[in-house]
Amino acid sequence: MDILENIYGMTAIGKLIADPSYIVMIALGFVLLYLGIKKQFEPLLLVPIAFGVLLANFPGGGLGVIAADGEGCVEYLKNGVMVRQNIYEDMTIPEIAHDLGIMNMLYYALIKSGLLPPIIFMGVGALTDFGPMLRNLKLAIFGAGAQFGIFAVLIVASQCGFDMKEAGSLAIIGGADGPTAIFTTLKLAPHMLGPIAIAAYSYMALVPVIIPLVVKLTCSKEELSINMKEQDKLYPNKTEFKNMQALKILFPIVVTTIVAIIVPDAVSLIGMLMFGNLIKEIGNSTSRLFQTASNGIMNTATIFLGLCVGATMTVDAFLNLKTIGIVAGGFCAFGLSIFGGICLAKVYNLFAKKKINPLIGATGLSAVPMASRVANDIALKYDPKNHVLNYCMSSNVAGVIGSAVAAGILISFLG
Amino acid sequence: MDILENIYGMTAIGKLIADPSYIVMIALGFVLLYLGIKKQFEPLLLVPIAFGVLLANFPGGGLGVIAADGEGCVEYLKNGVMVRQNIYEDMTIPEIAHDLGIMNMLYYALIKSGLLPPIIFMGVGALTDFGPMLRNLKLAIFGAGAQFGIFAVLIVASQCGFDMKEAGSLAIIGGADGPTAIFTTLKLAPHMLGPIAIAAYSYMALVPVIIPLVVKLTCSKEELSINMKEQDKLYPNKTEFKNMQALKILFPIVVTTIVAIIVPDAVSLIGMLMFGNLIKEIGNSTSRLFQTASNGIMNTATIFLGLCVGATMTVDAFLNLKTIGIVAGGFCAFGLSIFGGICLAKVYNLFAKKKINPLIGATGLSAVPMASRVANDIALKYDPKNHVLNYCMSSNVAGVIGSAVAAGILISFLG
Amino acid sequence: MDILENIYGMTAIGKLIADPSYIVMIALGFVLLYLGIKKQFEPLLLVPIAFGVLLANFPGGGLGVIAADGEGCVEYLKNGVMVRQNIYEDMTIPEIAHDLGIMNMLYYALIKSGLLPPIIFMGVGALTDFGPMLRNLKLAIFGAGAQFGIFAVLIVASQCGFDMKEAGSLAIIGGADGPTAIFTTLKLAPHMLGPIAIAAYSYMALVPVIIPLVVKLTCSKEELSINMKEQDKLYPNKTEFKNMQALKILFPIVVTTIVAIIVPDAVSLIGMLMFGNLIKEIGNSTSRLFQTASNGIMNTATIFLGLCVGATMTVDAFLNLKTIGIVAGGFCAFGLSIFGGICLAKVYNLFAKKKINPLIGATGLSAVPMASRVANDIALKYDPKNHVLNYCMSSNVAGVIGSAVAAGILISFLG
Amino acid sequence: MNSLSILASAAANSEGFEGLSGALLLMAIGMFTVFIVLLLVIYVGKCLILFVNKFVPEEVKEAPKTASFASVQAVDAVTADIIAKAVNTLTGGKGKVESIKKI
Amino acid sequence: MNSLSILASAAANSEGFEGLSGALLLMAIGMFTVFIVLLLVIYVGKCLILFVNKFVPEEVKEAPKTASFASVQAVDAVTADIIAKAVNTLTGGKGKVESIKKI
Amino acid sequence: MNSLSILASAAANSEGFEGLSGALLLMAIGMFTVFIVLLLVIYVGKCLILFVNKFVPEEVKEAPKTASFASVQAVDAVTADIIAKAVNTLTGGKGKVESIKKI
Ligand code: NA
Ligand code: NA
Ligand code: NA
Repeated sequence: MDILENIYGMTAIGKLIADPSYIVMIALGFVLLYLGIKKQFEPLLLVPIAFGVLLANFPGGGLGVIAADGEGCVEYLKNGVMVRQNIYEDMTIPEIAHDLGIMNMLYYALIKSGLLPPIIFMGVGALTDFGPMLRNLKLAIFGAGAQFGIFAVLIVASQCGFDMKEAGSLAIIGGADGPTAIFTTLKLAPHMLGPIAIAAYSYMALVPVIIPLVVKLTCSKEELSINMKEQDKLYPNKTEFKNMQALKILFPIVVTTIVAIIVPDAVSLIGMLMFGNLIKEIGNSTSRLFQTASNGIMNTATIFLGLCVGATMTVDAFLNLKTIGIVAGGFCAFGLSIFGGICLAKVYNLFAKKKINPLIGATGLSAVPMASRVANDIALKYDPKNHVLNYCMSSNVAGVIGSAVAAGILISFLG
Repeated sequence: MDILENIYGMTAIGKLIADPSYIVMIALGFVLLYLGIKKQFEPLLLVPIAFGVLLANFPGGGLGVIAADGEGCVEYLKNGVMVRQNIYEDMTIPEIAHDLGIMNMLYYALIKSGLLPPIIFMGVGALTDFGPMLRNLKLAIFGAGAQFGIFAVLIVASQCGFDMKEAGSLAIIGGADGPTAIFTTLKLAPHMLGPIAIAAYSYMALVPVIIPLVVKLTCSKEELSINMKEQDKLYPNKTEFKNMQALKILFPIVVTTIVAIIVPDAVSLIGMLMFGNLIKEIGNSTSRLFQTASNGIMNTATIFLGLCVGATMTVDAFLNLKTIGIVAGGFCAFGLSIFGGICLAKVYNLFAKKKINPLIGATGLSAVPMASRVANDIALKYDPKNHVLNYCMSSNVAGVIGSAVAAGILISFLG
Repeated sequence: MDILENIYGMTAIGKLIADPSYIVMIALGFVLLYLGIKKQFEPLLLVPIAFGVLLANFPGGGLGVIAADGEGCVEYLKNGVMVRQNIYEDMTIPEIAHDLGIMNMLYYALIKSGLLPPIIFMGVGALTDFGPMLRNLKLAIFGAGAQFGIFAVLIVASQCGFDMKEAGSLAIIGGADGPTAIFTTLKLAPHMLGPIAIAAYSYMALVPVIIPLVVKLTCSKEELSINMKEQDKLYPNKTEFKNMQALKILFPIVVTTIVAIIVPDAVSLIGMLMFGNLIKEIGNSTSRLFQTASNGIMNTATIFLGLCVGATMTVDAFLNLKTIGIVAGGFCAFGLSIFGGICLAKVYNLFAKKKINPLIGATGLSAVPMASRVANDIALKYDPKNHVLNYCMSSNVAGVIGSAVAAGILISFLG
Repeated sequence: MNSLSILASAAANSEGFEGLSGALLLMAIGMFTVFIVLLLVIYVGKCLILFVNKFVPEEVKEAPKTASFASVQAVDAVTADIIAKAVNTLTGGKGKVESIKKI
Repeated sequence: MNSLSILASAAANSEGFEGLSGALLLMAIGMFTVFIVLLLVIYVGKCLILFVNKFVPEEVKEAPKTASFASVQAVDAVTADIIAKAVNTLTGGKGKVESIKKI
Repeated sequence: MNSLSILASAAANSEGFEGLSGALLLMAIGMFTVFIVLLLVIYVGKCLILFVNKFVPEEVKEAPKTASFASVQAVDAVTADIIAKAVNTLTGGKGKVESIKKI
């Protein structure tokens, strides 16, 4: 037996030559790393995702996620025999690790089980301040209008070769919320997880481009110059807050209750979001939990979520026509959501005396807090005294609730 | 098909009307949140437990823990067919997540497996200082006397409709130690986990009320005025400590060995407690581990333990007569443990020249360090110069060992 | 029934008398604690391992790891009947916890699955600086020469009663890298995990003794006096670094790609190492992930890895002749690796004008950064102006890559 | 993800929402529900404000809440300020704090 | 939780401790064992003190142990003190440190 | 750990590397591969240096990287220095900072 022959057999070179689509995927991994590192596209998630893509696509590395088929089964060689097992019912966690490697173990235990998105939402909640929303409660309604893109794209996608579950997963990109999109896709169409997660995070990173684009196409200079503080002076808000702290403690509990009663399927997401927020707002007596939820737990979940989502991007899962549909459909969902929020603001202005800057409608999208910052920058361009940030934060945070509710509806009716 | 009909079917409103006991449980969740947040009842655990109760009892949310029956089986609808599976032998972790939701997955993987209580004990150990106990070693014996309530209530409960395993789980509330109570209940009577955990933590929060009550009923003014420092001057302690650090490193190793040999079933708890303490006392060279054990790991374990314990409190598990028995029996166990410690101190004083303040007996209960602080406050009331804190800490910390040993005995003979 | 009889039956005393080999193992636990705490032998891992040995060997404690036999099966009493189950295929995680205790659960879920070593490597990567290696890239080649001990001992061990898989696991001790040794042993010969891990970490702790020993036996005073900075002045290095940060970001990506293509089986280790390094070098935008990877995650993994590895050291697994072979063979592998690096340096010096201090070859072993510090101390003895630390760090860090590659080869051809 | 409720109605669902009409129906249900939920949040939120103002009008005494993110950063700012001034004083204005990072 | 030992004696146990007599027996066993264990802890602890005083009488040199909780808090106190004084000095007594929190 | 590739060639392997000749062959393969990999790392690394120097010669602007371990420790040193000096000034040289530890 020849040394070089043995070495060549061990390397991945033969497999890369035999199937160059691996190289395409590796190149995609490099591109995503470039976007995450150099272009600063949501690096906290895109860097782990990109590295996961890379790790998954070196042939022979055994770090790619093997997707279960429609019946929940996977096929693989075991002791030289091809076996077919139901990965949920027949394979224990140590068996998955032993036969399919640690990435599949992590994926099926942490991701496919639906565990990590709610846990990340707990951290998101712990980092969210509902204060601006409570101060401008009325503006929260734009968090509903800006879910329009989800359902609009659902209709289109369901007519373009995606089945209803796939269409729902694709459409949720319009929610502009990473964990929500991942959670929904895991329930409806897990085979599209990779492209959907990457599209969602990429478009969230592109909010500074997409929002100005949609705003330019739909809003007049007069509308964008509506100064919210002046409106407040003209039509003063009579609400006073005698105990903001108590309010902030009660609010997450109340929102959880409302959402849980109306859309039970959204309670994993909203419940954990609000739990994270609650342990933050309680203050000293639960600050140990708050610290860990918003740091250690959230970062750990982010690393493993990212790596595993990236590892689902194997050749079969990515290099097909549906990926193009996801990229295009996701963009439309995103844009239409912004459009929906803006339209609602315009309709509101038709009837109300106290006008609202349509930028506040646009930020109903979520993508907290970048959307608000971008909206504020636009407003300042048209009127250097027009600080809309705090108003935008209200619809912006409401958008997180809105998209989680939309996700719950999709899961409830299509899951 | 009608839109509103569809929406009504999705919401939980119909189910809440059909079975209003859900509303009782949701209200209980609010009460527990009130106790944890406003009344500061052990908020680190009661807030997650309360939120878990809330999440578990929104019908349709799928976040309630489904208890396995006596044979370890659960029944549920799968693809429209009612299936019955042994949750330990037939269901993998991803299958539990897929069929029964993430809360059941967390519960069966982390809690029912008995993993988290020892891990929390590791953190408790890392936050415990055995210094005061080493300086007053003799006082550690009151950590034995104050386990009396456990075995007294065991006898009563076993005569009042609880079987021996249930009686043992109920009785361990008298150990005044959360992780120990949860660990024991998981081994003996997991269907009573929720009420027992809540009772244990509530009574621990009520230590500032319960200890003064029992003390007032059983101790005279003269006894409570016994000044430990003066006794020390009268009958000086000849022990000197030439190398406290070496002592503190050796002590956890030695205690582990003693407990492991006498009560092997207590070694999961005591071993992890002492491991946590050891990596603290070693100092610099293991401080990385100490930091993580006492912060990240412990807080993470606390969050998930709390949420899951709360989620076991479903309608069936809580709204039955046994819950009343647990509330009453737990209180008796608590009070009788304090009583046991005080009696032992009184008996000791009959024979010894160097008298002991019976408050030091009362703190044998554990509930570290609140019991000691409460005892110190009482002592100061009777004699403003009587600082008993450091003496109390000895029996107090010994009480943790004592109740873990009692738990091991119950598990060994009833498990 | 007699009280004392019952108590005696509960204690471990009877079992300790019946089989005194338990006492030998407990004593070994004490010795390892002594080495870790007092002698500072890699305390971060040796203290948890030692405590794991202790916990595992108290009879009746149920904290010892039960090794699966060649067919992956374990035998144990269940409800009074002896059952034999395949621990990977038939036993779920909650079932392992329920029937075999939490230590087996942790072992099979986290360790035997191969999860924790790559995760620790992620932390190692996050704490590694490739700067010195990039500044002296050429010296990285000694990280290859110093893998000689691995393959030399593989040959000897395979002729001395170890089968090829066992020989490979034993030999990897010569890689002087804890996670790599554990990962390889888990894949090839998990029944030898305990002794191999302890030998590996002990010899790494003994680097300040072993390196001087081998150097004294093989190097002349002239060789050890070779001053690298003077050589640099004589034959200046023309490389300039215009953007070290970009280089440090690109380097881990490139190394992952190279290793993954040549030795796919090393990609779990090297990939995670380089991912950890990447999130460190990217800087601000991923510093949250870096912090958690290098602290919380790594420390948590270390605690559980240590405890579980220690818990594999049961009487059967340790008290046999192979353990002696491991201790002896591991030492040889270690020494021969150092020897290999030194020889390569000597051969290099035969042909090159710019001489290299053979200490730089010795540090190719890995054992970062202690080997480099020891080498620097030796160099300073022979020439007080000879600071070789930065040069040694290059081969030292390269040694980590080298031994992971060697591990990948062993797993690929023997696994 | 409530398997019980979902699965019970699975037969109905899988048919009910196919095709264009199904997607349109789902849009109607979805947008309507999202609006209902956020309107409820707004109006119950307003009731909550009234409730708090009426029944718990004063701030809780244990005021200095660490966990509150804002105050944490405020403390940080104060600390940074102190250190900056200390450096300035001690180095006679020569030293300058470029950045202070908490690990 | 040692299933092997527990299960081996399961038959005996489940019968042995039923009823009032069983509960009383368990109380006797339990209180006796708890006392035995803590007495052993006390007396072995005393031996340990003697042992340490005799054989390792001096403090280990690498004394400043971070991990020790007490010392950590002591450092905190020192730091707090320093910052408080610095603020006082630098603000001419006008500024005051309300609270310093470590995140 | 790629079960597919490993297992596919399992039959060949388990025989191919038995005995002394197998071990020697494995040594040859192993040492050769390790050298190949590290030589590739060295030469591709050199190309990388050239590439970076040519195409991204300047440092990225967002320079003050927290995460970079070195800079973090540098900040620590600075902070320690400040605190030490502050203590010295404020205590009139009587106080001394023994050690500052970050928890
Ligand atoms: Na949204
Ligand atoms: Na107790
Ligand atoms: Na090495």
